[in-house]
Amino acid sequence: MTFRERLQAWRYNLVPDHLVGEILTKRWTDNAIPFLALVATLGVFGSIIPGFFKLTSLQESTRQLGEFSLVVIGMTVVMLGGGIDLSVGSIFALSCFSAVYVFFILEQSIWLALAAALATGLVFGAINGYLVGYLRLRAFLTTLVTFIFGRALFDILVSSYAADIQLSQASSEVLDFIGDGTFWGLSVSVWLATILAIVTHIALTRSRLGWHVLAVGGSRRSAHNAGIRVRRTVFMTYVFSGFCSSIGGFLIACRLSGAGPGTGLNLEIMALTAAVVGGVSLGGGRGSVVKGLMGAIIVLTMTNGLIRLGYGTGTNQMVLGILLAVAVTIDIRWLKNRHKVLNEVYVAPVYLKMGETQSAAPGSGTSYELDNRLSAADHIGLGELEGPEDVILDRDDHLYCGTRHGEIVRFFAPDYVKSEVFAHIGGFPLGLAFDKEGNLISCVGAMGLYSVSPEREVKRLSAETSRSWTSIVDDARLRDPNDCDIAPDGRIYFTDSTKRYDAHDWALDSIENRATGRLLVYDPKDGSTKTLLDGYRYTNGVCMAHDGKSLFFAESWACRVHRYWLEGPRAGRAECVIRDMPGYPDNINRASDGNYWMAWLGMRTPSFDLSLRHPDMRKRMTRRLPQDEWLFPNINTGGVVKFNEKGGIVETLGDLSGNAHPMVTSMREHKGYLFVGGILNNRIGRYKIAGADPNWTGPTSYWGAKP
Amino acid sequence: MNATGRPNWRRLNQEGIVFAIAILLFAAAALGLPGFLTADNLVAIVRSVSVLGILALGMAVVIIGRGIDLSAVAIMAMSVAWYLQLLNTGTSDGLAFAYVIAGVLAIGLLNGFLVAYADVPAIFVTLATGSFVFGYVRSQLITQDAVPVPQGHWVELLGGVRFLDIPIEVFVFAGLAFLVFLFLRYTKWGRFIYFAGDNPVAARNIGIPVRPMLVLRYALSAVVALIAGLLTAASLHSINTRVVNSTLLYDIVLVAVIGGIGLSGGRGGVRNVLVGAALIGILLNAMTIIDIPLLYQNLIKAAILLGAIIVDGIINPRDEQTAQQGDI
Amino acid sequence: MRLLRALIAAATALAVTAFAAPSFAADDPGPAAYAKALNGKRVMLVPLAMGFDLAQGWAHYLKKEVEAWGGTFETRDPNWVVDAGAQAITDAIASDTRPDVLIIHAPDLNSYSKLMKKAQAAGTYVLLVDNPANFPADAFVGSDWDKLGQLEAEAAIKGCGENSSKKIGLVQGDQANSSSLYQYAGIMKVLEKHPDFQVVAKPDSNWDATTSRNVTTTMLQQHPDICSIIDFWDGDATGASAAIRDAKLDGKVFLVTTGGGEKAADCDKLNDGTYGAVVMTDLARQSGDMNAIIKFLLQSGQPAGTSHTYIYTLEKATTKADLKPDSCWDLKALQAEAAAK
Amino acid sequence: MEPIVRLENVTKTYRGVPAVKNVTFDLRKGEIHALLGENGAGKSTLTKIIAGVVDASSGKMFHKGVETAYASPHAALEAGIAMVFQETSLVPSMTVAQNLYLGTEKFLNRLRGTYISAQQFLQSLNFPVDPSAMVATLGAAKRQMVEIARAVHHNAEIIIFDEPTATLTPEEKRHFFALIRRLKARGVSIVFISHALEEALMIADRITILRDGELVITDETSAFDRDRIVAAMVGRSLSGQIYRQRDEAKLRKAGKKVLSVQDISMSNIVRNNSFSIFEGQITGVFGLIGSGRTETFKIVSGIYKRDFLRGGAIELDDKPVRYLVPSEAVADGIVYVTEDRKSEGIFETMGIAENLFGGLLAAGREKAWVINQQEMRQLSAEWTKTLNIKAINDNARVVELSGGNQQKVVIGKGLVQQPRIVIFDEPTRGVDVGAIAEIHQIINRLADDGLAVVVISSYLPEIMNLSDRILVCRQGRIVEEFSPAEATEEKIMYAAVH
Repeated sequence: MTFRERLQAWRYNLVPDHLVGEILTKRWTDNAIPFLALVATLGVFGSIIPGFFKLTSLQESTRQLGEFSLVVIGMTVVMLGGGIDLSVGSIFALSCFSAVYVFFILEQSIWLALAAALATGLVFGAINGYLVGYLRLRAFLTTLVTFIFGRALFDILVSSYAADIQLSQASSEVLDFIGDGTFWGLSVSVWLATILAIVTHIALTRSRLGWHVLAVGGSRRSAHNAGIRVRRTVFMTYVFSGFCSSIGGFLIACRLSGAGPGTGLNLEIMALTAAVVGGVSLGGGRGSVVKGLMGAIIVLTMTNGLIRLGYGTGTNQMVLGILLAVAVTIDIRWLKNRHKVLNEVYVAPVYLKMGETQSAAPGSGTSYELDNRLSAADHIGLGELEGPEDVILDRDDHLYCGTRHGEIVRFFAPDYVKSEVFAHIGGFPLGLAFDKEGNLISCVGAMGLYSVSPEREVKRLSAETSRSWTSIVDDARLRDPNDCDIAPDGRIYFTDSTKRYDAHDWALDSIENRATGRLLVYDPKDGSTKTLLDGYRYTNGVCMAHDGKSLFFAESWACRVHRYWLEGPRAGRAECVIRDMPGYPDNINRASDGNYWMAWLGMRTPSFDLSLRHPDMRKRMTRRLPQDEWLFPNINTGGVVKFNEKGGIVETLGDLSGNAHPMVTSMREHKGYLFVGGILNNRIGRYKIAGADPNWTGPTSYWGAKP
Repeated sequence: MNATGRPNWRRLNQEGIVFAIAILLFAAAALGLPGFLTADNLVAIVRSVSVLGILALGMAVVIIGRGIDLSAVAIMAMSVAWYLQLLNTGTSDGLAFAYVIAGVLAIGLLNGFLVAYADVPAIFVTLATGSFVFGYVRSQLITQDAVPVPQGHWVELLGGVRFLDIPIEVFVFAGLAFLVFLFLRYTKWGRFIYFAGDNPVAARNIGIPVRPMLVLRYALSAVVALIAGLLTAASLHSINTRVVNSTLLYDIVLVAVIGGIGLSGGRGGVRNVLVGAALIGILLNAMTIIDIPLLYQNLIKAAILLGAIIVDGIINPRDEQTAQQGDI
Repeated sequence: MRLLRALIAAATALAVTAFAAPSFAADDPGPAAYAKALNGKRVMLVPLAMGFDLAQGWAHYLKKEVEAWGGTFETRDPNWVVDAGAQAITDAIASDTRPDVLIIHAPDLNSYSKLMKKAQAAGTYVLLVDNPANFPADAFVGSDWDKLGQLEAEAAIKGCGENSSKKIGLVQGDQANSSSLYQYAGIMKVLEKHPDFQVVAKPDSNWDATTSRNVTTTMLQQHPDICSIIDFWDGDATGASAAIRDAKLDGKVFLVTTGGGEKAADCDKLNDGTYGAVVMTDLARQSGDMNAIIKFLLQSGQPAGTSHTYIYTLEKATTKADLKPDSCWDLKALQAEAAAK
Repeated sequence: MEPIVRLENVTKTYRGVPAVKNVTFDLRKGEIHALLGENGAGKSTLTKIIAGVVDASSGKMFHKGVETAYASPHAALEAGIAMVFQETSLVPSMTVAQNLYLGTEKFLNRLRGTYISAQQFLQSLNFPVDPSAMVATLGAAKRQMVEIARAVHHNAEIIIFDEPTATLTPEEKRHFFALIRRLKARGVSIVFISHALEEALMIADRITILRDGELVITDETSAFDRDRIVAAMVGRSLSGQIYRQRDEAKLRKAGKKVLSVQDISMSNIVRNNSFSIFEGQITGVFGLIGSGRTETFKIVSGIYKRDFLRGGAIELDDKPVRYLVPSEAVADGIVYVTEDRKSEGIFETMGIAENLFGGLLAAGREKAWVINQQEMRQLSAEWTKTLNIKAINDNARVVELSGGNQQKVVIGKGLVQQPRIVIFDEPTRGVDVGAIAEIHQIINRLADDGLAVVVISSYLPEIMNLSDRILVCRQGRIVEEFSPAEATEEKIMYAAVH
C-alpha cells in the first residue's frame, strides 16, 4: 500500500463523514441556529454578569421568563396554525386586571381570581378565534384591532379601579407563594411554563390536535380536503393563545399584586420577536414550541442582561436588532440550503481494499471456474414473471417466488405452467422460508419480516428492532430485510442489509460500501426482534446449517461468507468461512448432499475493486454523473456455487451464454432439481442436478417427514 | 348595479365599506357637531392625519409589492433626531443633511437587500432594522429622548409656512399622494410593483427586475419616512424618539390596510390610503370635539374598525378553497 | 526623579502623622463614622427612563456625591417599559451586588409596590422620587403634584388676566398616572375658588407631542377665545404650543406647563414666548435632598421600612418676567462636566 | 345492478355560470369508471360533488340508495368516499407519514410507530417513499403516490382519482394500475379521471364522457375506441387533426445555430448537458418529470443559475453568455413560457391587457417611462385577436378565463417581447382539446417565421406532431436525438426511461 493510499484509507475510514449526512436528516437540526444563538447569549451574559447563574438570582430573574414564555407558547401555536395574535399583550393585561379585581376588590379567593383570569383570556381568545377562524377575517388586521380594543378597555378599567385596589386589605398565602415562592428550587411561573411547554410540544408533534394545527398552518386547503375542521382548528389556536396569555397575566398579578397602565405593554412585539428569533415562521407550518422557548430566553436574557449591565436606552434594541437580523438570515439560508447540503454529503464512501481472488473465468482451472451448465435449465413462467429474487417449494412440490410488484406467485406442480398470485404483500419479497406449520415466511425488502399462512393470510412479524443508542439515524426501523431462515426452535434469523439506504437504493449502498448490514433474530414466542450482529457490508443470504447449531450468512460487498454459532462453545460469535470470492454472494440454501448452495448475484470486476480503493473518486462520481453512468458492482453475470461445512468450494455452475440465467440471486434444490431465481430475470430455471437425491426436499430437511 | 337592477353587494369591498362609514361619520358630525363643518376644522382634520398619511403612502407602496416595512417609524424619528442632534452639536447644515440622507438610504437599501437577495421575509428584516435603527441612534448618536430644532433653522420655519392659510403638511401630503399616484399608475416602475406584488415568480420570469425593484421600494419608504419626520419636527419644533415605542406603527399599517390594500400584495393604491386616512381623521376629530377622553377614543375607534372588517368578512367571505397561503 | 518624589511623599506623610494626627483625630469622630457608614455602599437609580432631562440631572448629582463618599452609583434604564423596570428591580434585589439604597421613579401608583416591599425586606432602603406611589417608602423626594397643579392654575389665571374670556383648556397626560391625576386635582382646587373661570376642554395627550398638538388644535377651533392652556408636561407641551402657533394665537393664549427646569426645554422656551409660565423643579435642590436623605438613612442604622419621610421640593411658577440666568440648569453643561472627567 | 352512487339531474353553478348541467351519473359497485372530457367539461366538479368538496346547486345524490349530500370531505370520508385531488392536497411542511394519516390519526401517536406503519403501508402499494421525509422535499411523482396511498388507506368503498397518473413514470403507472385492479377485486368502486385516453381504454370497465358540463355518453369500454372518445369529447371529429405523424418532406430544415449548450450542470438535477438549438424549426424536448428538462431550459433562460464551478458553457450566436436574472435573457431575445401557469405565469388579479402589457414593459424595448394607456389597449386588442383569446368581457381578470385562454395569455405575454428563441414548457397541459390545436398553430407559425422554437413536453403525441427534431432528456441530460420521421413512441420512451 502506498503512503497516499494509506492516507486515503485513514481519511475515509476514520473520519465519520456519514454522520454529517445523518445529522442533517434529523428534524432537530432545524433548531441548530437558534440553539447556537441561545448558547452564545447565555454564555456571554453569564460570564459578564457576576452571579448570573446563581440559584437565588435565577429563581428571581426567571419569574418574568416564565410568564413571558407562556405568552410566547401561545403565540407560537397561533403562528404554527398560520395566523398571528397581536392581542396577547391586551389579553395578558386584562387577565391580570380580572385577577386583581376579583382578589383585591371583590375580596374573593385566589382560585376564583385565577378562574376570572382564565375566563377573561378564554373569552378574549374565543372572540379572536371566532373572527379569524369562523368569519375568516385576516388575522393581522383583526388582532391588531382587538389589541387596540383590549388595551383601551384595560386602561379604562385600571384608571377607574387603581385607587381601590391599593386600599384593599386582601392578602393570601397562596398568592404570595405564587408570586414569590419557589417549589423545588424553581418559581411557580417557571414550573407552569415548563409543564405547558412539554404538554404543548407533545401535543403538537404527536397528537391529533397538534397535527391538525400544523396541517392548517402548512396548507389550509389541503387540511380542508383531508377532512380537518379548519375553522375550528384556527379558532382553537386563538383560544389557546388566550389561555396562555391569561395564565401569564394571572402570574404577573400575583407577582406584582396589582395592575398598572404598563402591564403587558409592548408584549406582542416582544413575543413576536421571540418567536421569530427562535425561527417560527410567519404564515404557518414551520416551527416548534422549543424554538419559541429558545427565542423567549434569548430575547429576555438579552434585554434584561443589558439593562442589568447598566446600558442606556437603545443599546438593547440595537443589539436585539442585530441579533434578530443575523439569526433570522442565517436560519433562513440554513433551512433553504440544508437539503442541498444533504444531497451533497449523504453518500460518504469508505476505503476498502478487496482481497486477491481466484479467477472464475472458464478454463482458469480454479475451483471457482464457471461453466455453461445453467443455460440448459428449463424455464418456468417465462415472460410472466418479473424479478423472482428467491424461490421455494412446499411439501406438495408447488413453487413459490416473490416478484417486483410485491406479490408472491405460486406455480402449481407438477409442470409449473399454471400460476396464481398467492398473496400480495408489497415491497420486494426477497428471502423465503417455510416454518414448521407450513407458513411461508418472507423477508420483504423495504418492509420487514412477513408470514403468509397456507390460507394466504398475510401477517407482519417484525418491522423494527431495538434502537442502538450510538446511532444517529433511527436504526430501529428495518430498511432492507433481505433473507431469512428458521432455526429448529422456530426462531427466525434474518438479515437487514443496510441501515443507511432504502431497499431500492441498494446501488448507493454498494458504492458507499459502508459496513452497516445486520443479522437479526425474531422470536415468535414473544414477538421480539433483536440485533445479533452489526457492521457487515450488505448482509444477504442466511442458511441454517444442517445440524441446526449454526448458520451461514453472506456478506455481499465484501464477497465473504460467515458462520454464526447458535450453540456450542462459540455460541453468539461469527467466524469467516469463505473470503475473497470472485463473485458477490446472495442467498444460501441447503443441498441434499450435506453441502450448501450459494448464489452469486454478480462478479467482481477489477475496475470496481479499484474504485473501492478510491472513495474520493466514488464520491465525486455520485455528485457529478447521472446515475446510469455510475460505476457499481457488475450484476450482469453470476452463478451458483456449492460449498461444504468447512467453506470449501465443491462445484460451480454458470450460464456463459447469458441468455437464461446470467445472474442468480437464489436457488433451491428440490427432488433432484435445482430451481434458480434472479432478481433481474423474467423466469425461474429448473436444472436437473446430476446425482442428487431425487427424494430430498427442503421442508423435510428442516422439519422432517410429513406428519 | 348589475343587470337585474339589484344592488350588487359583492362589489362592496372593504374599501367601499370603510368609505361609506367615513361618509356616514362625516355627515353625522357635520349635522351634530357645531364647528365641525368649518373650513378650519376640515383643514385640521387633513393636517392631523397628514404625517400618518404620508407614512402610510410609503407603507402602501411596500405592501402592494408584497412586503411590509415595520422600520418606518424608527427611521422617521431617528433620522430626524440624528439630524437635529448633528445641528445642535454644530455640524454644518449641508453636511448633516448629507449624513442623514446617506444613513436613511443605507437603511432602506439594507432592508431591501436582505429581503431581495437574502430572501428573508420582510416582516423579520424590518422588525430587526427598526429595532437596530432606534437602538443605534438612541444609544450612540443622541443623548436624550427629545431633540429640539435649533432656533431659526429652516425646519422650524417650515412649520410656519402657510399657503392660502393651509399649513404646509397638507400640501406635502397632497403632493406626495399625487406623486405616488402618478408613480404607481403611470410609470413603468410603478406598474412593476404591482406585477411583482401579484406574482413575484412570474414577474421575474418575464424579465422584470424584481430584486432591484424591491430594494427601490424600501429605499423609497425610508425616504418617505424621513419626509414625515421632518414635517413632524417642523410643527413641533422638536422630535421625540419615544414615538418609536408608541402605537404609531400599528396606525400606519391600519390606515393602509383598513382602506383595502391587501397584505398579500398586488392590490390597492393611493385611493385606499386616502380612504383609510379619512376615516381615522374624521373619527379622531369628531371624538376630540365631543371631548371624549383618549381612553374611550381608542375603544370607539377599535369598535368601528372591527365593525368595518367584520362587515367586509361577511360580505366577502374567504373560504379554504380560495384563501391564499400565508395571507395573514 | 520618581524616587525623589516618593521620598518627599513619605516624609510628608510621616510629618502629618507625627504632628497633625494626634491633635485632631480624637476630637471629631464624625468623619470616621461617616466614612464607615457610607464607604462601599451601593446606590441604584431606576427611573422611568434615562432618556429625559430630569433623570439625567438626578443621575449627575447623585453620582457626583455618592462617588465622593466612596460608594457605588448605578442606574438602570427600563426605557419607559414598566415590565423591564420591574425586572430590573427584581434582578437588583436578587443579585450579589444588592444595592443599599434603591431610588425609584414609579410609573404609577401600584406596579412596583410589592417589589419595593421585597427590597425593604431584603434590607434595601427605598427612596421614591418625583412620582408618588401607594407605598410607604423610607422617603419620598419630589414634587407635590397637587401643589404643583395649584401653582399652574394660579399662573394660568394670572396669565389670562381679569379682562379675558376666562376660558381655560387642559391637556392632561393620561388617566392613570398619579402625576396627572394629582395635577388635575390641584388645578381644580384653585379653579373652585375662582368660579368665573371655567375649563372648556380637558383632552389627554398620552404624553405625546403630536397628540397634544392635534387635541389642542381642535380645542382652539371649538373655543378660539381660550385665554390659557395648561399642558401637564413640557415633554408634550411643544405640541400644544405648535397648535397655538398654527392657530395664529401666539401671545393670545397663555400656555402653562411643568418641567424639570432644563434650560433648552424650559427657560429657552419661556424666553422666546412659547410658554407663558413653567412650574419648574429645582433640580439641584431636589438632588441635594435626595443625597441628604440617602446619607441619613445609611447612617441611621434603622431597618429599612422604618421611617416614612416626605420631602417636597419647593416649586414656583416661573414666567419670562422673573427669569434669571440661574433659573434653569443646563444639561449640556452637566454632560460636558461629566465628559471632562 | 344497483349503483352504489347515483347522481340525478345534478347542476352546479359558480356565480351563475354552470359547471355541471343536469347530469345523471351512476357508479356501480366494484367497477372502474373512467370520466373523460376536456378541461372545464365539469369532471372535477362532478366528482367533487360526490366527495363533498362542493355542494350541488340542484339535483339529488343517492349513496347506497339513500339520498344524501355530504357537507364536507370529512363527512364523505366517514361515509366511505375518498378522493385524490388533482391539485396536490398534501401539507408540505409535514412528513409523509403524518400526511398519510392526517384526518384519521389517533389522539396520541408514537412517532416511530407511525413511520413504521406508514412505511409498511406505502411499500405494500409498492410506492418507495421515505415516510419520515417532509413532503416539501419530495418530487411530484412521490407526492402523487402519497396522495394515492392516503385515499387507499381510508379503506373507502369509493375512491375518486383525479388525474392520478400525470406525474408518474411508466413503471410507477404499472404499480398504480396493479393497485386499482386489486382494489376493484376487493369490491371498491373507482372513478378515474384522466387525460390519457389510452389509459382509460385499457383499465376502465365503463367510460363516461362530459362536454361543457353535460353528460354526453356513458357506455361499456368495449363500445369505445380512441376516435369515438375524441369525437364525443369535442363534439366533432378531430382525429388526425391534432396528433399525426410527421412525414419527412414536411420537416423544417435547421437554420442558423443560435444557441449552443455545452456540459451545463446544476447540482444533481442537470448534469453535463449539451445540445444546440437552430432557427426556423421546432426542437421538441421529451423527458419524464424529474428528468431535468425544465431545469435545463430554465438555466438557458436565466431563471436558474448553473453551477458556478464546472457549470459548463452556453453560447448565444457563438458568444458566451451567463445570465444571472431572466431579464438579461429576455433582453437577448430568449423567452420561456412556463408550464406552471398559476404560480409562475399569470398575474391573477389583473386583466388580459395588463398581463400582456407587462410583457412589453419588462422587455425593456419600451424606452418611455410613462405608461401609455392607449398603447396598452391597442396592444391588448391586437394580441387578443391574433391569439384568439376569448373572455367574457374586456375587464375580465385572468383567473376567470379558461385554462386554454390563460395559456394563450401567458404565450402572448412572451411573444410581445419579440423573442428570437421561444421555449414552451408543456404548452398544452390543462388546456382543452380545441385550444390545443390553436396553440399548436401559433407554435408552428413562429417556427415558420424563422424563430428558434423549443417545445418541452411529456406527452409523446404532442412531441411527435410538433417537432422538427426530437431531443430526449433523461437524468439531467439530453441522451438521444431523433428525427420525427424515424422516431416511434416506443423508441422515444425507451430512451427516456432506460
